[in-house]
Amino acid sequence: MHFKSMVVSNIEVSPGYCLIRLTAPRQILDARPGQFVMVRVQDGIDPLLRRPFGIFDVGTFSPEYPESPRQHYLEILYKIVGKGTSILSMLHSRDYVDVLGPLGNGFDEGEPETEKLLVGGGFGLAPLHFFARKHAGTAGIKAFIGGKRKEDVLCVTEFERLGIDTYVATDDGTLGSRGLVTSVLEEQLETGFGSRTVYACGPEPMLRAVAGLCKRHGIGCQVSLEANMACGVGACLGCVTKGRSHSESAPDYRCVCKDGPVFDAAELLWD
Amino acid sequence: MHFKSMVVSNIEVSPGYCLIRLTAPRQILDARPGQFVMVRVQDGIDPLLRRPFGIFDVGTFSPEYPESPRQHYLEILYKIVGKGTSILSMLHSRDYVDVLGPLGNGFDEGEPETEKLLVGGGFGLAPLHFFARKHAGTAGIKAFIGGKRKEDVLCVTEFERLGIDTYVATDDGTLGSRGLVTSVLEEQLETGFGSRTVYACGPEPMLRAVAGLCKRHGIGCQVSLEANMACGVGACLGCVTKGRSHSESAPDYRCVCKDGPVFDAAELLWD
Amino acid sequence: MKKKPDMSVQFAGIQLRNPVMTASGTFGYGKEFAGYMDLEKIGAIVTKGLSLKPKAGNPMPRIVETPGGMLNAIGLQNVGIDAFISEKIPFLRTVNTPVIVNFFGNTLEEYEEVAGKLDALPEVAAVEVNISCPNVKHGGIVFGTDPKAAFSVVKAVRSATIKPVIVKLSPNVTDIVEMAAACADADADALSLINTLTGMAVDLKNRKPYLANCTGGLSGPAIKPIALRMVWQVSRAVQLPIIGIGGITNAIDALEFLLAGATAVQVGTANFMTPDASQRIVEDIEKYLRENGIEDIKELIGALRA
Amino acid sequence: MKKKPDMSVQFAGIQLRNPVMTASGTFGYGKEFAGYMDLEKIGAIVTKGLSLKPKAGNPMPRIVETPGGMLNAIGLQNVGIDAFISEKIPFLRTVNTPVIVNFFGNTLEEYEEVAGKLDALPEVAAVEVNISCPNVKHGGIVFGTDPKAAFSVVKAVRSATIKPVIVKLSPNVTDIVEMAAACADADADALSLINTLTGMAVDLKNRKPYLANCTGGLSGPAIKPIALRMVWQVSRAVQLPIIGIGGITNAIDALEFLLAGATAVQVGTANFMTPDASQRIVEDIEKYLRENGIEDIKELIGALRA
Ligand SMILES: Cc1cc2nc3c(=O)[nH]c(=O)nc-3n(C[C@H](O)[C@H](O)[C@H](O)COP(=O)(O)OP(=O)(O)OC[C@H]3O[C@@H](n4cnc5c(N)ncnc54)[C@H](O)[C@@H]3O)c2cc1C
Ligand SMILES: Cc1cc2nc3c(=O)[nH]c(=O)nc-3n(C[C@H](O)[C@H](O)[C@H](O)COP(=O)(O)OP(=O)(O)OC[C@H]3O[C@@H](n4cnc5c(N)ncnc54)[C@H](O)[C@@H]3O)c2cc1C
Ligand SMILES: Cc1cc2nc3c(=O)[nH]c(=O)nc-3n(C[C@H](O)[C@H](O)[C@H](O)COP(=O)(O)O)c2cc1C
Ligand SMILES: Cc1cc2nc3c(=O)[nH]c(=O)nc-3n(C[C@H](O)[C@H](O)[C@H](O)COP(=O)(O)O)c2cc1C
Ligand code: FES
Ligand code: FES
Repeated sequence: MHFKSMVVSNIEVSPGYCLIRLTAPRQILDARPGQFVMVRVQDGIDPLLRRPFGIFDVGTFSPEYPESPRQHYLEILYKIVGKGTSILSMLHSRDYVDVLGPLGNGFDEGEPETEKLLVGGGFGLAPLHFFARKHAGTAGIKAFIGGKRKEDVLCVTEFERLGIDTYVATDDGTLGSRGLVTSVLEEQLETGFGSRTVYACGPEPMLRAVAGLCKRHGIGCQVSLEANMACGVGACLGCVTKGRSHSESAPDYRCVCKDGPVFDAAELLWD
Repeated sequence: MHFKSMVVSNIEVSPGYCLIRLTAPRQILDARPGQFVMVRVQDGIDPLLRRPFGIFDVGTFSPEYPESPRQHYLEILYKIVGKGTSILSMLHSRDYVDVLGPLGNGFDEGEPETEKLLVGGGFGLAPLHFFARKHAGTAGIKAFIGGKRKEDVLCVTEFERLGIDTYVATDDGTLGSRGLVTSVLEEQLETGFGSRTVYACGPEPMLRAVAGLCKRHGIGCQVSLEANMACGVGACLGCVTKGRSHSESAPDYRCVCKDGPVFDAAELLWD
Repeated sequence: MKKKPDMSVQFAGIQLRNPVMTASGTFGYGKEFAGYMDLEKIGAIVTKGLSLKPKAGNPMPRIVETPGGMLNAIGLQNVGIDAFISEKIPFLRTVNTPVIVNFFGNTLEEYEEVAGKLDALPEVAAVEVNISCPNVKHGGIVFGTDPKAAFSVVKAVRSATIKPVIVKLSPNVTDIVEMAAACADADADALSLINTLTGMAVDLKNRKPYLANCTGGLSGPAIKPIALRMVWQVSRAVQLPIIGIGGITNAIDALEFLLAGATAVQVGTANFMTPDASQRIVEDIEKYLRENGIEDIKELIGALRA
Repeated sequence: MKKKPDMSVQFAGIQLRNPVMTASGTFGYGKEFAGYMDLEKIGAIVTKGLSLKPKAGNPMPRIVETPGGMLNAIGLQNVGIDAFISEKIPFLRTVNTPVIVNFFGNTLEEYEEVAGKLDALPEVAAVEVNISCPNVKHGGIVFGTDPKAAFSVVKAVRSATIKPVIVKLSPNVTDIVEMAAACADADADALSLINTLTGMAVDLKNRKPYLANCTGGLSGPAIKPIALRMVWQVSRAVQLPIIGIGGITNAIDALEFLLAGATAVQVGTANFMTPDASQRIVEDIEKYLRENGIEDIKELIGALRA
């Protein structure tokens, strides 16, 4: 879809992180966790390109004013890092943005009885939150949240409210255990049993570590990748990543936007 | 001066025309009618350059909230024509812009006893309004306002409130007499007597006609010109106009920004 | 109510319902945008640059935004002519819009061979030869920056196909007219200009070039003034129809190129800003023609009074 | 509290307190900006291009905004060397900042003569030769687009002055390295790059080129990627200090140019966006050095890992 969208609310949820709610057509309710949207934050040429953001949640709400029909929305959890996200953070309710999406493939949501381990850091929590919201209540869903400092640890309240066991680790120990979230995950992998899948989204080094861990433990791992994007629809080939069999002579590039952003970690080349 | 300025108010005064009030340092009170400012309407590169606007008025006001000190302001009357003015028109009170000015030379305000005939069209009324506000009450100040349609005739109320005789002409006769404002001026020049000066600001064809009229009647004429500008301070030479003695071999170019925008019509080449 | 203006243009034996096409490399193989616009509303689809064999392209990152533009160093990644025929043509066949196939080679022979293969495809309305590629046999000198090399590429392609041959020029040259003239001498049917300008972005934090490839091609609104200038220069000097490309994001931009001498235009980077940019441009041009009482868009081509 | 970083740079025998200068034609003769910034905070002032005789320049309009940039066709209007000496030097003498005088000629002889006159002025720290001008004696070919012509201009200037000779290169060439090498061969002391790219804007409503001169020079953020690329290419190939120019609007831009190989930078169009742009850039560079524990800015010059 490609739609003009009105800002419903836009609030800072942690220093430097905001949650924005945008109106959307009904079909947004069909979005799958792991899919993303490309947002044009303002008219004109600055910024020029759309910015990709994972879907944090979708839903339906009743606007405050009487007799107005119920509206559908889409939520994005974003970190202010540069020009586009700064402009986004300054939008007020009733301002407009232009949205393209949902795009890409979501997580393979697996069997209900499989234990689901969500591992995320920073805004990587966004798609995991959407996933958790859909799967809350199913057996053995757990969340592992990492961050540099306390402020980078997002969504703990949301996950706990969904009744999900949540493990936190920060580099500086200001929240949860001190160290990497992958260490916490590793402990879990060593103690647990049964059929399990890891769903990971966050900075590249974290994904690499998680993928390695899962490979060693022989369990499924889905990772959601990031890449600079121009089109978001598989046309520009700007966002590729190397597939498992990639070599210079027999290239195996996959588009993060179209073939991903979620990949089976075993399908990628982690060189 | 170069200052960050807060929008106090920004209202549409006629379809397509707005009046914006901006906070300014105390020294703005020294601005002379005919001077202008260069406004950077938003950060970033779109638009890239500042936009020049004549000063409509300056003054001092007391903000609404209690115990706040009195503030000084600057007003701009602008027409929405393109990107910069559209963005300007969407600013809310408490938004910020960046202002450079006052720039250039104002009108030669002449002797108190000289009759002053103000001739303007469209946003050309802006500097004339500032002039009229300063000279209201002096003998024989009259205003001649032209426009395509009724909506383009600005400031009539303001001029009348200042007790100034105001003559209006529109191309389509929707307000005042039908035809060009220069015809109305011409009648006046033919009937009147005594020492007089014309102060004109508006579209180029109007200025050309007014300058010709004054030349024929042998009376002084000051015109305020427009030109595309980059620097506003006489550095880029982007805004020149031809001086009286201009020729290819002996160029006589004047900067509209620095040597003007107000010129004695007799000093320019009206080829 | 004015009557519907005539938007059609023809050149090099190609007939287009309107002069707006998509630019190679920015529109994939058409299908990628099918969900976001009506592919049958635009004049033609120009597909991603093809080569004889599949090409891997460059390592990541490949793109970066710059002021008013973007750099890309895709490195001409593409599926190769055979996969194009088997995987992409079937969809394109279902779309009632002419398809122009952009292609390139690493050697003269490769250019010739791809052109020959394209010649056999009834679905291909014309070929667009990208000459902004290094000649691997001759020290990597870019074909498109040397008039003699350009002449030989065009000659080779010309001899291999009876389809209209459009040559896409590189703007990274001292004298674009000289390049255009060389292509005309080699019997090109039309010229596309411009391709991207070579640029670079620096990653201050990591003290590295931002793109893995160091340099990339600059496209987008930033380059429009350069593209307009080149179209204008070439249109006054060379008797070939021109397709104007570079920073076109709206109908006004497109009309400016027509005035400057282009018979048609291509929309590139703007597809990323708005996926239906090309369709909107068609609609807004039509609106402009109506509002200004212009019955035939062809009146505007080269109508600049300079 | 870290100690004050060393911001000074030296090249071609010139010593600057910091690497930030203003670009010719965008800063008048310095005085125009005196009310808006502290002229003694920047590294050097480069004055508007001078010629032997006063020059009228082009008709109006001369400037127009373009996406992320602007076109100018000032036509090198200037007061001429004599008026420069009598009217502009007296103010510049009062400012404790090196003055670099940009100049040009219509013939080799004119270049030589102006250089000779500048040689006699103690207030001039260095000369910057603008070679982006047509040679009126030789069919109007632009000196700066032909290596041989560039070589002879630089030789002529070199022989006329013992002051440091900085040559300002035109980007409108196929091979910037070849041009740079020609200037090095002719014993230039340093290179400035880039000057503006030739572009054009169209006035759709009036069906005319927007600028009276038809074409103009493109400057501003839009051209930064091209400028960075050229600085990087030249710095790796030619052993001369480089002054980086093109779209620099903030300290990050300036630092990118240093990493790419520039010893100093010039700020042009940004002076129009913010009159104290150059001073702010100096301040923000210093802040960056402090925050990143860099004691000497010279560590950054050419430090790009490519
Ligand atoms: C599939 C996907 C999902 C994402 N989901 C989220 C999310 O839910 N929340 C969130 O805060 N961020 C998310 N990101 C990252 C987000 O796109 C960038 O933080 C954002 O584009 C930065 O824009 P900017 O203008 O503020 O930064 P700038 O640094 O000014 O951007 C400059 C350019 O770099 C690109 N860019 C910069 N950082 C990234 C990045 N990390 N990934 C991709 N492109 C980047 C921008 O898109 C832009 O083109 C996601 C990225 C991808 C690819
Ligand atoms: C000394 C002076 C005083 C002015 N006073 C007023 C005023 O009081 N009120 C008012 O509404 N307008 C005034 N103008 C005109 C005003 O500057 C333009 O309308 C405005 O710059 C248009 O900007 P834009 O981005 O909306 O239009 P665009 O057309 O998008 O602007 C594109 C470029 O053209 C320039 N430009 C466009 N129109 C003009 C113009 N008429 N004069 C100069 N440059 C132009 C812009 O500055 C910009 O660089 C004045 C101009 C000058 C030179
Ligand atoms: C991501 C990307 C990929 C491109 N790939 C090709 C290509 O394969 N072949 C080609 O001739 N041009 C290619 N181009 C150049 C465009 O077709 C076009 O000439 C250029 O982008 C300028 O137009 P624009 O400013 O509208 O984008 C590519 C451009 C972009 C941005
Ligand atoms: C209005 C204007 C006038 C200029 N005049 C000259 C000049 O006289 N001599 C010269 O060598 N360069 C001249 N330039 C080029 C600039 O010095 C500079 O090289 C160019 O603008 C690129 O830098 P920027 O993008 O920072 O503006 C001029 C540029 C502008 C915008
Ligand atoms: S962003 Fe264009 S192919 Fe993925
Ligand atoms: S606007 Fe630069 S000299 Fe007038």
